[in-house]
Amino acid sequence: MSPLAGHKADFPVLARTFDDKPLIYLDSANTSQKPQMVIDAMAEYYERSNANVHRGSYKLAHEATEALEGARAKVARFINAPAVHEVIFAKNVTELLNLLAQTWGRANLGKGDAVVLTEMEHHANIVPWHMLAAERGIELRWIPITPDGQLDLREIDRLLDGAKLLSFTAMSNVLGTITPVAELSALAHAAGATVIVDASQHVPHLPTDVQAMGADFVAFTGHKMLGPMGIGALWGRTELLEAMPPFLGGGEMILNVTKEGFTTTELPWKFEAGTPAVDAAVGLGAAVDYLSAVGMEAIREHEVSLTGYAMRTLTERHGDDITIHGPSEPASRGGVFSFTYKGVHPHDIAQVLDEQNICVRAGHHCAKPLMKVLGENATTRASLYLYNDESDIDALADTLSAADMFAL
Amino acid sequence: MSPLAGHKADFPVLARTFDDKPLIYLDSANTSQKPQMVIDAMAEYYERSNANVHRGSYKLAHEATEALEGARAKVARFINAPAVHEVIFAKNVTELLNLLAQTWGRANLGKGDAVVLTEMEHHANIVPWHMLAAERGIELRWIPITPDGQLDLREIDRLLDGAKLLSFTAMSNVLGTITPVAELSALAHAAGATVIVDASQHVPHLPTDVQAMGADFVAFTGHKMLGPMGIGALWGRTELLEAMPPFLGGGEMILNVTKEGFTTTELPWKFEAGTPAVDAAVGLGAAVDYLSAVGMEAIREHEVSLTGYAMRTLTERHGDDITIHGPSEPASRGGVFSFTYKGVHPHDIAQVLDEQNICVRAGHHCAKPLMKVLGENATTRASLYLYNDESDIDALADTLSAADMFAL
Amino acid sequence: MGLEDLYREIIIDHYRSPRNRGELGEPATRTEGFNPLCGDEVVVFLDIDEGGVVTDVKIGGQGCSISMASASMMSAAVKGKTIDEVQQLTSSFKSMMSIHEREIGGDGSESEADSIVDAEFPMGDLEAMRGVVKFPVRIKCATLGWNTLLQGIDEHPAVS
Amino acid sequence: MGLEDLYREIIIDHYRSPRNRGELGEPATRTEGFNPLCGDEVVVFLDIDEGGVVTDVKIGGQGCSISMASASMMSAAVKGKTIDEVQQLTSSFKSMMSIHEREIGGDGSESEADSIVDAEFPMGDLEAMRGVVKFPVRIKCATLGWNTLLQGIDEHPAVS
Ligand SMILES: Cc1ncc(COP(=O)(O)O)c(C=O)c1O
Ligand SMILES: Cc1ncc(COP(=O)(O)O)c(C=O)c1O
Repeated sequence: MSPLAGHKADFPVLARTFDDKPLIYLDSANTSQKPQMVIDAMAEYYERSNANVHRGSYKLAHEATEALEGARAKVARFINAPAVHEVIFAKNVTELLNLLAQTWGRANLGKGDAVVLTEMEHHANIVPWHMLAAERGIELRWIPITPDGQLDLREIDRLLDGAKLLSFTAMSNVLGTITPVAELSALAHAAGATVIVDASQHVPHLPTDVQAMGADFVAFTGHKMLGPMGIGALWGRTELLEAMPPFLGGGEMILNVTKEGFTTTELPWKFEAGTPAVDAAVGLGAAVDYLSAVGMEAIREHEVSLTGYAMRTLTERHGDDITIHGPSEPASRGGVFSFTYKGVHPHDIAQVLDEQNICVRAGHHCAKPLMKVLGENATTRASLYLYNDESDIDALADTLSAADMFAL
Repeated sequence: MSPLAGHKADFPVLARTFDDKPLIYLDSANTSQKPQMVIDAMAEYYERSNANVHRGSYKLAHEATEALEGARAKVARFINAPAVHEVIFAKNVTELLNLLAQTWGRANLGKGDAVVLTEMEHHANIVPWHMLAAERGIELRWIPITPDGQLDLREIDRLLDGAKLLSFTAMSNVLGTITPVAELSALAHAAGATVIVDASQHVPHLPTDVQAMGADFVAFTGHKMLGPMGIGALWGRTELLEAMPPFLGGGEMILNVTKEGFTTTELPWKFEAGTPAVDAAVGLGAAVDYLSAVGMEAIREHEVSLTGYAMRTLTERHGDDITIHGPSEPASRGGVFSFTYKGVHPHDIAQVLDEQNICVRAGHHCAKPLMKVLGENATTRASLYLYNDESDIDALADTLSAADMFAL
Repeated sequence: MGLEDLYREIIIDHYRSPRNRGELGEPATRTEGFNPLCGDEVVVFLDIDEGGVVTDVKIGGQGCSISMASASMMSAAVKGKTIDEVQQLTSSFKSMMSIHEREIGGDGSESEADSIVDAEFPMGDLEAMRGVVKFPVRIKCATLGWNTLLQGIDEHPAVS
Repeated sequence: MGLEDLYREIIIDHYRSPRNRGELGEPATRTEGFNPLCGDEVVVFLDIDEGGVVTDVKIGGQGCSISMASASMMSAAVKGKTIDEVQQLTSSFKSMMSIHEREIGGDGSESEADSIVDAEFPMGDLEAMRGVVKFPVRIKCATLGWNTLLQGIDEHPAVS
């Protein structure tokens, strides 16, 4: 039995039944479920300490401010950030990648400048650059992928040559591929490019050390790491953050405002205009506590083992009828399986699985350029987290055959 | 006794004590407290229905999507929006005003174009326009205020002449002034200007009908109306929203993405990139339910009466030692009192009040240009909501004298 | 509710043997529709004569059983009809599908909302799609072809 | 903890009778500091001679009792000291204030964090400010003048 057995009970949604059958949640790459302690921490914030932050001059407001800044400190420790003020909160990683495009990007990229992405990016790390490209005339270059779903680095020197920025995912939300972040950061820096890492799928599942990653910015999103929706975090180097123009203007981010203009306040608040989601920060802090108590190494170990089990079971049971995209070696991937089965459309597969309360995602997973490269319109994706176990995989493997009615 | 007596018990924070003394919360213009039903609705969402929205093909994901879209429909009804898809969610009103500046503004404002604001705007409705002004060379014009804290409309024709946009607050967060929204919208439209209303202080306290307001965009923020932090709503006219370029790029807001470019999806999702804060939307929906059950007319009546009581009590008790800014007539203002007392600095006043657990705000209230007009560096601000009663005002009036030690 | 409500026999038949599958060359119009939620793509080729009659229609693209079957049934239903009739039929079909779609926005113009309520065009085989309403996530699949058709009509030179 | 911990007699005295209140003309530098949270503004005028000694300092601006008293005590403490001594004193003062400030960020450069721990400059009257630590929202008030002073030193032509 896995050392993580028993954790399922901490997640109230997982006790949900439909038609007296249990829920089998295999969609954590989309959003994770929340342990009761995260839900309770948020409720407790509102029941005891709610007030606006940084502005109040009374005890309750101080408690709320401590709750927000305490959560920031927890997140900073969790990713080994060198300084707490280098951690910036926003509503999700999408906002943070847009922030980078609109502040660092606008300040540093002009006509003809090259930005390097990979073919396995999520739309959140593509569309902001398309928008900037349309505005500024920058060029987008794409690191291709190998048939095994790895980044194909054979042409990396040419791609990075003269590039101003490399922005890429630390783990594909479609293929599960774990990319060589430190290596790519070093190559990009050697070529004079700045480095952004979309760690949305990395931080929830693997120990993350932003210093070891060697990048300049690392962004991720709370709801995929047991935290609530409505919060994401960006780590960035002080020098770069200080040199960047502000993103959204308003309260909290100013030092002074007159009818003629304004000046910005210090980090991290310079990038946090308006009332922040203190409850969501508190929830993210609690999620980080939970993950740390279980241990990121243990979580990774559990997922590698379950990933191996899943790949073995699905292939043993369905042989050539199933194709699982992405790296074949569990140690070089996360617990995310995009597959095709007997040519059946993913939406129909998902429907027959849902009939047995098995939750998977069908579609392009916000990675349409990757779908095109894979030659698929859509895939079915099952994805794991610490609360999954072998029985969940067995249910998936068993139920898949019900999709045979759609085989053409 | 007020017809609203008893509602205090619905708000768990208000039962909090420090040193066995009760909490007296007079900072609702900053953020409101939450009724238990709002807190519970959010917890229940995570305990029962959490999933990512719009993307999932299983029952749980459908429940989550219904929760989000159901909340949108509630908000639309609450403000009498003509169509649900005209309601756009973001993290707070600050983000929404920036959205308008960066989408409608960038598409419609160029060098030399004039934007009209008022001297009583919150920084959230100033800084985004300063940022655009710096980028585009637009001109900002300011509607001045009268000594009684009303908008001074004597020069309004001149100010609107040739202006492209009027953006103003429906109720001042410092003075409590309720502005003539419908009248100003009509004047602006007659002058050919588009109209944005910052209704952050209006929607929580007065019945709001966006159609009667006659503006083109109306934005407000959830945490001031009994809802959670991390959500705000914008209503806008379909034609304008459709003509606007997108704001943030990423998942949810696209129709198609290729390596070459992207196309946007339909309203309202076009403006909602990334995973939304479904829990916060659910909380806002519950807040709207709560407010509707109490009745916005009843809330307004309660606040007018309590505002009258507060102004009478404070002046009777402290005479010339106290100056309350803003309109003297309770019917033309909300329950927000910025005052100065014996020349004592607001921070010291707030400190002695906090000693008795009375929560007020001291500072510039994110309205520094207004502070300058008032000739103050800062004020002390007490603000009311449906859960306040006369005893809260009495405590404030009683305790104020403790600040006498700072009178110079 | 069981899957048999969704996957009625006639739907599976249209899915397995799609009608009017293929392409049309000039002067036919070609219109692409996307379901942003699941990646389905439908392509509608449309020939309309000067009298406003849909003389030919072909369907391309890839999608799930519901989107493909719905587009196939649609192609069979609209061929030979006038634009007016097609528009009424579309309204009726959406009305059958779309209490939910209207509520959460849809394309949501008010006049359309009215016409949804009024229209009641005979549905024939299309009736088989009624079960989709019980599976709200699939409504977008069922209406994809129809929305693409409407767009194609709008863009057709014989119309504008 | 009671208000008497915060509002020590000597603090109230500096608040009521601020030392070195006023302005200095050229060649003195003039530096403005804002507390974005409550609107306090402190202006520090600074004269530094060629030997790096603070020969004169004056304080302007408006603020609460804590920010004004702290700036007043600061002005008395730094006059006649060398820049080095002033920087050490500032570190000591911040160290007295700022366990909290460091944790939530502050200006947070790592070298500064070290120096905070090391520095232990004699505080004299400034000791009276120690009670502010128990009122974390007021720490920013207490340090406003000091941060403005540091900035003024940085900008002073005798230094750069
Ligand atoms: C009138 C007004 N506008 C805008 C805001 C900003 O709201 P938020 O911080 O939720 O974006 C506030 C409150 O702080 C306000 O009172
Ligand atoms: C790799 C990756 N990047 C970005 C995102 C976008 O996250 P969010 O929707 O929380 O902004 C996701 C998840 O959807 C993801 O998997």
